[in-house]
Amino acid sequence: MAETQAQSGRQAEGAFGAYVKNVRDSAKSFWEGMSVTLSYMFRKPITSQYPDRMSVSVNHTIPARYRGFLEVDMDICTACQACERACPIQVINIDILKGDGKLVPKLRMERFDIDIGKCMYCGLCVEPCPTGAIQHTREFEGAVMHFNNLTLRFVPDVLQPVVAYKPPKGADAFPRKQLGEITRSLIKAWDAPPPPFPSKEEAAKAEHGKPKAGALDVAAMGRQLAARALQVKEDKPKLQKVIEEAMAGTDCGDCGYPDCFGYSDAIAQGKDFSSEKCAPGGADSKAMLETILVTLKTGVVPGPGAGEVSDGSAGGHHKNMVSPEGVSPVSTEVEKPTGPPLAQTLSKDELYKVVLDAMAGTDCGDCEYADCDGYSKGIVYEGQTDLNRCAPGGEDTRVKLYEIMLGTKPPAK
Amino acid sequence: MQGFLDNLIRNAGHDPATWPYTQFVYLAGMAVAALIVINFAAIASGIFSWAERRVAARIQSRVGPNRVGPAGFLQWIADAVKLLLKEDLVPDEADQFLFRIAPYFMMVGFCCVFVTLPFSHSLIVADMNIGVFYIIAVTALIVVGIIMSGWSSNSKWSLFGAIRSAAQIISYEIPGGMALMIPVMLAGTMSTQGIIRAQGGLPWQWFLFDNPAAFAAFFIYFTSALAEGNRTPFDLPEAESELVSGYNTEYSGMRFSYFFLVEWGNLWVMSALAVTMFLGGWQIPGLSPERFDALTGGTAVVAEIGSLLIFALKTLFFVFVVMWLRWTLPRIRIDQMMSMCWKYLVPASFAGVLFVAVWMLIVNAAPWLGLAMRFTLTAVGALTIAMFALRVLKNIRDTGDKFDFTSNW
Amino acid sequence: MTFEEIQQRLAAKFGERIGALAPANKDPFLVVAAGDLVEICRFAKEDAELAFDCLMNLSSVDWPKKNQIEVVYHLWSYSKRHAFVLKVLLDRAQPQVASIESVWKSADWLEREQFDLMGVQFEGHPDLRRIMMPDDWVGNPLRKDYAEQPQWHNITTTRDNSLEGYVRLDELKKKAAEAAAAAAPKKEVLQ
Amino acid sequence: MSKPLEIPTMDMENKEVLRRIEITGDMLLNMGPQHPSTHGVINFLVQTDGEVMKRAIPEVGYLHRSLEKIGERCTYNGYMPYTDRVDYIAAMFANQGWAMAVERLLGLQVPKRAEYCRVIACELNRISSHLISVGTMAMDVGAVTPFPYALREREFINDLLEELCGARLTYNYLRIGGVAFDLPSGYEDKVSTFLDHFEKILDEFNRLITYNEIFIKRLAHLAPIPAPMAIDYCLVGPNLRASGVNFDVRKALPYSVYPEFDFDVPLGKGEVGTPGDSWDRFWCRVEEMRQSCRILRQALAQMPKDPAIMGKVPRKIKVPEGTEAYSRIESARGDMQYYVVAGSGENAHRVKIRTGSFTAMGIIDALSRGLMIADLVALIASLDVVAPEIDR
Repeated sequence: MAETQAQSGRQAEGAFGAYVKNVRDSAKSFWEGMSVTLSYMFRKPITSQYPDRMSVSVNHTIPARYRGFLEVDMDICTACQACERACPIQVINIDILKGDGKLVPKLRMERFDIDIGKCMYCGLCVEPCPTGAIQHTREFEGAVMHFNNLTLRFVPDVLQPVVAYKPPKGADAFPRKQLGEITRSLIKAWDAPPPPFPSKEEAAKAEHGKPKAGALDVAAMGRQLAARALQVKEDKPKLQKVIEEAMAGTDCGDCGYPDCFGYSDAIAQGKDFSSEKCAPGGADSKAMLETILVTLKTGVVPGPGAGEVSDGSAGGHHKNMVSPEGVSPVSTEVEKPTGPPLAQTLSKDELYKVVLDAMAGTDCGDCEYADCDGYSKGIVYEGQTDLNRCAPGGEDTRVKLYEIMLGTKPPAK
Repeated sequence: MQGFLDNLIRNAGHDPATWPYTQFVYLAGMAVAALIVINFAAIASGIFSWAERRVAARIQSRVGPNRVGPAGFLQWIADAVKLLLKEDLVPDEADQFLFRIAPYFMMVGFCCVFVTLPFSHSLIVADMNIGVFYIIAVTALIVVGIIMSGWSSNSKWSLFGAIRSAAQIISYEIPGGMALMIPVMLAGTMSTQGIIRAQGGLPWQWFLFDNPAAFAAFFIYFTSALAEGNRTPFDLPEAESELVSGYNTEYSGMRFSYFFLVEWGNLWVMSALAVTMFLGGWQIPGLSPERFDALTGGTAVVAEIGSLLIFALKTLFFVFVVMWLRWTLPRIRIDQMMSMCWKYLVPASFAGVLFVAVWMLIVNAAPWLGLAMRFTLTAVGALTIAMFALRVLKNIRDTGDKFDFTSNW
Repeated sequence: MTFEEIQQRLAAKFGERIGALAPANKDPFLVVAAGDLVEICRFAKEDAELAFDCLMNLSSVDWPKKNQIEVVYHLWSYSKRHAFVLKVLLDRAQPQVASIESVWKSADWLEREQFDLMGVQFEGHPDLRRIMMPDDWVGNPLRKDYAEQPQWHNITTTRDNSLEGYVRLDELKKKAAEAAAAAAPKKEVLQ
Repeated sequence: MSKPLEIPTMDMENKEVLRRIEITGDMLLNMGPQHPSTHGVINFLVQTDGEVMKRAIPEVGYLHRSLEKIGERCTYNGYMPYTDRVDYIAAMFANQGWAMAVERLLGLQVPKRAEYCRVIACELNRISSHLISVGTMAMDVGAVTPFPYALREREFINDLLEELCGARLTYNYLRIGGVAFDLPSGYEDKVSTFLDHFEKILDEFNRLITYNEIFIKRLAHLAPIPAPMAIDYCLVGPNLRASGVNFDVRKALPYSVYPEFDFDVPLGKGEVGTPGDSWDRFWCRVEEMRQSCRILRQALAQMPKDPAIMGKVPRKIKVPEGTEAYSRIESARGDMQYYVVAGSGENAHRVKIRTGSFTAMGIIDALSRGLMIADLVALIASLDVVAPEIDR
């Protein structure tokens, strides 16, 4: 062992030499060590005696950027749900009620809960918020009577939903309450026993998910907007306003454009054809935009035909966002346009975009092409006639492809 | 104490030798003395546990318990009451009988030592003429208690702790015992009071500075006393980082408080013995024992209290040193502990005894040499203490802190 | 030595069994047949020129679409200060490859981890058993089609979401409000 | 000095064999998973004959949260808080590893000031991580006081990092393409006052424990790892450099702005025992703290003025599927490596994090033959393994 080599080195000095050396080394190092520890007896201890014997109260010692409990100032919250999408562990839960903007306000928040017990204080939700409504306060004292109390409810009463804030154009500073005020008031409720939660069975009896009064009828509004868009087809700015009404109007920038105006203007100018880029709008704005696009192309507003798939409650409780896998669910499908198929009316590039848009977008390669891009190029440019190859898209894509390319219903599989 | 009881009986008008009930009086006297001594041991260990937590905290730059009572002084009462109220469970596979009786063995071993430990000029339970021998013999009982507790807890870790502690205490009794032979040889008697009387009040009259071997013997005794008390750097039996808490892991509640009491009480025993043997015990500087005996009335009481205070102060200083050592040094490994005992301490203590035997002959022949040695050794002692104090102040300044003993208690 | 030089040196030694260097867009890698992996690794280690004395990283990637599991070996040479990447493509149903624990000792634990999480069998491994999951765990977590078993020794692996209680509370409140509204009909006013 | 005993090796294929065979004379000890000195939840199946061990088989996986599977579900920026949890004592390095891997995927250029902020945060975090490792090693050997001293210094660093990025342990300070915040005002002189104070404390720490005779007796000649064995078992960081291998990723494969700083790499020389023993590993960490102070001073001095702290990053990061990236950084526990394969959507297809502690555990079984239990505790502490980093 390597150690014997050191050992033999010592033997050379002689056992007595090692004996004395050991004793001397021990004495010297004890002397050093003991003098250090005794010197600490005569110094001021560093610890401060939280919570009551502190020289200065603990809240002032915390730096400004400290990430404590979250706080949402509902007055400046635009209900764009950017924070909900940014949170890696889905701690923020927002329920939105849609309205048509006249009788009922366009966006109302029925529920804005943050499960502080599960939050990991990473700060990713604060960054995308356009108006800085959601911030980290410097509160950290989280002792609570019961785990379920740890949810901060920023919409106090579910019967009075909060109207979403419409930030004035170009405003960059937003009036907000004193940071920590709202959270401190909510924290006071933590010492109370949690509300008696009804058992799962009772809730089932309460007919979960019945459509609520005052909700928006997506299909009807879609047709209304499409008709108005047809009239102002040439006047681009007016057309842009109509298209923007179909969007959530939260300027959150998730569509890749700086704000809703940018996205709607791109559609109005014909530069962009996709209808599902408005994340906060979700399935509703996707359906309305599709109706408008189809109407602009065919020049005919689709009537409330028999084939309309009733989409159950619009804006009900289920998550109204596009499901995360990116595969668009079977959304409300407008009835078949009667005009000539888009294949004749659109240029090759526009048609390629619409065809690509109709596919599932999973690049799975089941259609023997490398990815969806290849398959749509094949259909548009290389005259590929087999429109049934998109397996993940399934029936939904098949119907669309036939309708776009041939304007007819696909033969029964 | 027996003389004291005899006077009592004579004042009451009986002759102790013939009076039939003297034995009962002796028994009552012993009971009272035992009560006093055990209570003193319990309270002392409680206070030392609080003191150790405060000293440890201050050394580690934190504050320590300061909420219960003034400066946290009543903390140990709170701990004791908590320990008494806690449920002391017995693991079901444990050896029931041995598990329950082990703490009492340790308690007996620990309390018997107080019989011959002096407290002041006349305050001693029984000044036996074989005092030192008795002390060394009785401490062996603690080992039995430890092994019993370790074995009966039926846990591998406790067994480790017990075997380690057995090896340690037994092997360190030999150098400890030999080191204590030196003051016995110098004083010519084994009775603790006698040894104190053989020294003087002033430092150069202590056995510590009597000759280099006695000086070394003090450190040898102190190291082996540390090992016998399972104190750092020898706290292998209850090494927190390896065996969680060694032999007393499975104990809780009242039984655990006995282990607790013995461990901290041992501090007093260790330091008191060191002070008695090497540092002149309760001797008041400038007052020789003979004149001390001759004192009567008020001055006797004052002198008595004085001697008590001096003894207590010296002992408390060494208690502080033991605590201070605990929070500075790491723990040595079991094989190093054994090699240190048998290769370093035992040979040194034997050599010391031979040296003192020769030294006493020389001093008889040339007494001035003895005096010269005493003065030089005292000077050396004083010099090291002064250098150490300067070194401590330098440490404080080195890291840019200030000398501050008063704030943030 | 750069990746190309290493590849040429291996090709010089092993002839046609060494394919071309497939350039991923950042670090090129060399796809090797599972059979002669150990031979190549031993040569890479012992050859004075290559001197790959350390298996830096051993990971596996699951491609359900290509029905393949790629086992990726990142080699590193402390003396020559150069790296290299070997890949072995295995069939997804029966991933089987020889263990290179005899060549580099660090492969011992890295292979055990891939066996545990991806289900790759390493023949010749001295102690091939699960490292992260309990010994009687079913399935390999890192596979794309992995479904977690609901409980293990009746300890449930899923926790119910504490928010559901609040959702049920809201619904009851809303139902009560609707019942009240239905009982006393009044015009719906825009807030 | 005790010479480790030559123990006849018993041929044991795996744990089940250990449990089933009737071990005559040897004791099967379960050290862990709740044990005060296994640095997190790790279990050691120790086969001992009295105090001397024949074999110590480590059992890990108690803290396995499958961070690699989570990597496949999160977006690239959303995964950043999870990388904090890979090694929460040196979280900044895990952030930097992940950020560099994704930046290699995207081929992104990080502005200079952001690189400087990253180096400052990382070096502060290296000091605090080494303080924990050095403090716990002293406590495992029995000296309790150095641990609170180390923690006290670490508190100052926690406060500095809390002021910089808002959290004390799991920072989530880095973003793909840059950093989340710039240095707060007056930050430079706060750090330099800390560094002046800290270097004096480091000398005092050395006087208290590093050169303490009992400490040296406990650690010198303990489990010396020769250089070829260290390389074969893929030890990294201070464990590798203590065995004399001069390899530090910051110097060998310079990344970020490290080439602009002048610092040297401490190597184990066997000052008090054989080269590569536990004492050398301890000493290497203490010296590295000193070097980190030097880097910090230079970084603060050469801080670029251009205020940009974030590169041009698309809002939704999408990378063509199948592209791979490999990043290596010098974490506090050595060469932490990320192997990222991009997925089709916004998240990665596969994330593999190779950490220093994982391979360090592999060597314990080979080293533990003939050691004592107290030595096993000291060996684990000297390898500075941390349970979350092993199990991920």
